[in-house]
Amino acid sequence: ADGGHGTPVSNEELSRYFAIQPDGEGLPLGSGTAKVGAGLFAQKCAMCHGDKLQGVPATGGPALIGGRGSLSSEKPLKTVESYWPYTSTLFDYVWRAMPFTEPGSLTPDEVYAISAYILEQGKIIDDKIVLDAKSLPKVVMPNANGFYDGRGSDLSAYSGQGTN
Amino acid sequence: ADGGHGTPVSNEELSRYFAIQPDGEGLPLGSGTAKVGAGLFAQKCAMCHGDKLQGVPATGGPALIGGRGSLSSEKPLKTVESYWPYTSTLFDYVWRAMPFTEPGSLTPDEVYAISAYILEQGKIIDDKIVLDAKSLPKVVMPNANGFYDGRGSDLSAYSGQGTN
Amino acid sequence: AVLGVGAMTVAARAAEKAPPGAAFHEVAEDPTKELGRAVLSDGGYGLRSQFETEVKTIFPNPSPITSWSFTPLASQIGNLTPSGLHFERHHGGVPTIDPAKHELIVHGHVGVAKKFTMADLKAMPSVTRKHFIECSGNTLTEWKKPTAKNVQVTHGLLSTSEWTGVLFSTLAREVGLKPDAQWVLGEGADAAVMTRSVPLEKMLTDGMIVYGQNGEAIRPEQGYPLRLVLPGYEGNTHIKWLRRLQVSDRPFMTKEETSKYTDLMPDGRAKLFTLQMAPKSVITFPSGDMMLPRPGAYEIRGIAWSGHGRVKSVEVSADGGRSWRPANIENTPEPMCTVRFSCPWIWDGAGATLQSRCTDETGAAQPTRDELVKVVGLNSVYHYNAIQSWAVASDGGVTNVHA
Amino acid sequence: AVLGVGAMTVAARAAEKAPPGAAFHEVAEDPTKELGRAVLSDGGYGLRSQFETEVKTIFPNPSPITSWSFTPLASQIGNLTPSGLHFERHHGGVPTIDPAKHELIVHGHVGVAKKFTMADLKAMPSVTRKHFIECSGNTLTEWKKPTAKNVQVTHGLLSTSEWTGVLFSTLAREVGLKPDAQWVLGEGADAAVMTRSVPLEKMLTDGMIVYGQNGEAIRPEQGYPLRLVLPGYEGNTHIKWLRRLQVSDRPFMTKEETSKYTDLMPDGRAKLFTLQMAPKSVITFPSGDMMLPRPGAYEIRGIAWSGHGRVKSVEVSADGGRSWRPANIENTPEPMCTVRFSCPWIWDGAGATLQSRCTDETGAAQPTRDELVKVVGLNSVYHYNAIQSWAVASDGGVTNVHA
Ligand code: HEC
Ligand code: HEC
Ligand SMILES: [Ca+2]
Ligand SMILES: [Ca+2]
Ligand SMILES: [Ca+2]
Ligand SMILES: [Ca+2]
Ligand SMILES: [Ca+2]
Ligand SMILES: [Ca+2]
Ligand SMILES: [Co+2]
Ligand SMILES: [Co+2]
Repeated sequence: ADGGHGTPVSNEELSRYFAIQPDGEGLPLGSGTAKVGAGLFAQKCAMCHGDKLQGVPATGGPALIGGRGSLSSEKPLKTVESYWPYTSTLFDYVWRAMPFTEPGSLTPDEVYAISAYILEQGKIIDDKIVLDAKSLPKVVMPNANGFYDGRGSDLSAYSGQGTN
Repeated sequence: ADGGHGTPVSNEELSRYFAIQPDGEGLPLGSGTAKVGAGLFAQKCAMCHGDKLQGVPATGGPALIGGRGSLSSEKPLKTVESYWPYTSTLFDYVWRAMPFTEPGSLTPDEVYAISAYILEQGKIIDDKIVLDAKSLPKVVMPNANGFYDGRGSDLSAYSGQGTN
Repeated sequence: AVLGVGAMTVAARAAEKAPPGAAFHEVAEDPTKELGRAVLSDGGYGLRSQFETEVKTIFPNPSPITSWSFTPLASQIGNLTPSGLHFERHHGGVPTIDPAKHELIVHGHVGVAKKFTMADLKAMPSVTRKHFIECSGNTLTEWKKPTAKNVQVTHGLLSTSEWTGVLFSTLAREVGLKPDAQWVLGEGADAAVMTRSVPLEKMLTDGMIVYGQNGEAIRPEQGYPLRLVLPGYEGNTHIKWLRRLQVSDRPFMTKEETSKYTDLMPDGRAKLFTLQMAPKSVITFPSGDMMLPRPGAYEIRGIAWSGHGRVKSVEVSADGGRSWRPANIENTPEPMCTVRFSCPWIWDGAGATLQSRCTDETGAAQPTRDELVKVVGLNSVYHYNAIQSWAVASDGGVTNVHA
Repeated sequence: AVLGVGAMTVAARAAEKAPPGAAFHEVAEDPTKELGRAVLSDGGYGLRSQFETEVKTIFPNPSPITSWSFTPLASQIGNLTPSGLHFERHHGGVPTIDPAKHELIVHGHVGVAKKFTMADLKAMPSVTRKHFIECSGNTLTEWKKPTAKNVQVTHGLLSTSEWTGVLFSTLAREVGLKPDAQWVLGEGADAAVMTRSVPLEKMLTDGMIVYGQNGEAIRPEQGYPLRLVLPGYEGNTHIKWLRRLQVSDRPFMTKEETSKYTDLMPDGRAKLFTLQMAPKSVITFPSGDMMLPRPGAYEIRGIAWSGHGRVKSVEVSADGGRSWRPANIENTPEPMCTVRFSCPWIWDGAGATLQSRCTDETGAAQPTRDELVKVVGLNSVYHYNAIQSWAVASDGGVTNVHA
């Protein structure tokens, strides 16, 4: 099968990369609490996402909480709290891309703590929970059952035979 | 047939353009001799084509005479004298494109005179001939019969079915 | 006579007087009487004419680092998008990547994890194919009411290029896929470290790792030096600045496939992985913000495309969809590629509503807005592919309407 | 700290440090940890990467105003030529023409002589087609002995674009052709006032008056704002800066179709109007001036084309033409358009001679040099389409040879 192209890559090299899955595969060692996260969030995130996590439109930083129950309304508000199905996504995204102007600068402990704070502010976990590779994937998000696979969904209303 | 696009153009507008055919169609009024042409050539052409019409390689100006009988040799020299089949081409080209740095600057009289000079230097006409719209197309070039239509020429040596 | 102008190069001064992508040159009174510019006076890489001024325009997002720009479709000639006018969507800006240091890692549920340099990839068997890329957010302003003024903003998140690169199936042979492999994560080397999960079946069917665009290296905005191209899939999945492919038995549920690029239905539930772009078309002439000078004969022109395959037919209506005429398709349809269409039209000077609709080779057809909204509601955000209507008023002005 | 640098724009300074067609940007240590450039920081018309350095090169003609430049085929990716790298041949330089003032006049043996503005032409029915343009002087240095060092110089008077414009047959309907019409003269608006006579049959079959190239207005070097495109015909006939078409009952015998672009045969007579470009192909990798780093697996790559129609097949030889293997054609063949081909090859480290040959859909095949010379001799100058040979030496060096 091998056509002789490319070079085998070591596990050590691979350890520089991550992509975290809903069951927690890929989560790093470390832990954090909402309490620690509150301070970090105020310092590193609030300028763009607001001290109440309500978003700061002028910076492009969206609201991270709110909007529960709004999804079938005329004005759905999609936030981590109201919309996101998995906690793994929160950890993965904050670790890879936030703070916006300092991407990739947070330690795993910081990401666990900030994630705990956002989930706590969204009334998804209480402030006693210590988030780590074990506990994080166990947190069930409010909208966990709000998604289904859209591939093959029926568009026959307009004679579409392709799937979308 | 007319789809309503474009604007009819008047004969006056068309008179700004020319393209001269071997039978002389398209030639302007005017006339000139080799004698007059000699002076003009020295002044306007010789710096690039040489005072003996031998060409000045450094300027890119090719030789305009010479090379008769060389066409089937290993080193053919293609010039107005040796190669060009029609005098109309000489008039047309000099009028539209020469002198290289002052294209379109010559009057018909000047072009008749310069053409007469080049043809005279190439021993195609003698210095008594006055070139004008009548006489110019009557001058028979040495290589007038040296050309044939290459369309459809046989390339079957390499199984070419297309014409070239 | 500006202070310090002496330090500017000729090229720099020429650029100041010309639109982006052009250099300024004096116009001769009669170009047949003055010599023109020498060969290679452009330095060996030519520019567009100083008389061509169209540019991409930016969406007024708060941060221009995470924003998008629109291809000027109204002035596009032909079927390809000039590389300099390809629409953009970046989430962390355009990185500047040295190709000599860039590598693509392929790992996860594979036999042997490997990395590939640019030289490795260029040495592998390649393919060259023309495909459109459309952001699934294209036309998102038009769900509830006609909003954008012109076709650059209604439909300009669409561009077409010739792409050259290595099929994922070729790469897969190099690493070997585990029997349980089902999904592949693509990851970018930009500040957003962009990630999307792609069904392995798509990757093996026609997924391409491209390094070429329109005959040269892909442009920085399009992922230089390496981009994932997934013909017919929504643009966000075509990971730019591609550095990593992780094979897995399940999708990763990244932010861009959960929080974003999911389609909210009226019942409050949302569809994940709506990946294929449906059949769509738009009239680019006449279109919003234009003014027809007078009644008479016009050539209606536009673009049609489908993420399912080749465009099969395009029809045009001048009466808001009551009657339809077949349009002429101006270039050979290719799979998951745009076509240019045209249709002669005599404008009698009365109000008219122009529409186009297309059908692809799978039989899928572009819906009316009513048909689309009936199926997916008004909050889907993505995948708006309804028939676009342009109203021509009796004064010749053209505006965006819902008909 | 250069004096006066303050007067330079950011764009100007960026241009100074980058190759033509690019702007310089600092390379981040880790592009995932620094924000990249904002959308539209390019002014709305993007440039190529600063790491891409290939340029057209000029032939050392005494005057750069009447000279030609070669497309860098060795680094071309895919099948299209980037517009900025399209080969050039000008006889009086590149004029700068204001499209608002440019007109095309069609007259002579017609019913009604007419002129067309750019707006008139753009309002007419159009077509979009991909075609190569090849100068019939391409490869002229190779008749007697291998001369040019690399493929840019041996074959670089060849480029491929998507062209958009009006068919001549459409224009002909507007003016009406006289029954005796047989030839059409095209005339340019440059300082050479370039003219060529074209058989009416060709003009009516697929002659195009083009204003579009690769999705935007044609580039100044390619005839902005208007060019004649005659698919498969020698490049000189594709009159640039086209301003006039004169219909006639006979050819005009202009300088470019008598003194030049006639093919001198061994008997001293010459062929006029050798207009169609014959089947031709060339290996671009490995090619002259390259160095293979080590024995092993390589992907031989090249380009094939024919002025008669679609390329049907390409074969590759690694032993100087003794044995041939079919090459893979990487893109869909179109009429009078290039294709990219490739063929895997294991170099064992011994000397090898690489060749390619192609056949088109009319059955015409590319000849060996011996076959070609047997038919046309050595003084034809134009239309050298023989099989090209590249010798790979045991040290990996690649050179131009006659095999
Ligand atoms: C300088 C502004 C800025 C700062 C500081 C910042 N963000 Fe953001 N954040 C943004 C922007 C802009 C986006 C949208 C990015 C995009 O285009 O996808 C975003 C997106 C997000 C999202 C995704 C929201 C959604 O619904 O998709 C999360 C979660 C988030 N940020 C968390 C954080 C956290 C946690 C921090 C601090 C550690 C932080 N951000 C710091 C600007 C900022
Ligand atoms: C500044 C240089 C220069 C001057 C002055 C000049 N020429 Fe030329 N001439 C050239 C060049 C260069 C060419 C080749 C042009 C091309 O690329 O086709 C040329 C080509 C020609 C040719 C075509 C030769 C052939 O065999 O194809 C003729 C005839 C000619 N010139 C005549 C003239 C005449 C007559 C004058 C003066 C009235 C003149 N030239 C002045 C440079 C010059
Ligand atoms: Ca002048
Ligand atoms: Ca334009
Ligand atoms: Ca896994
Ligand atoms: Ca940083
Ligand atoms: Ca390159
Ligand atoms: Ca006539
Ligand atoms: Co989608
Ligand atoms: Co020829």
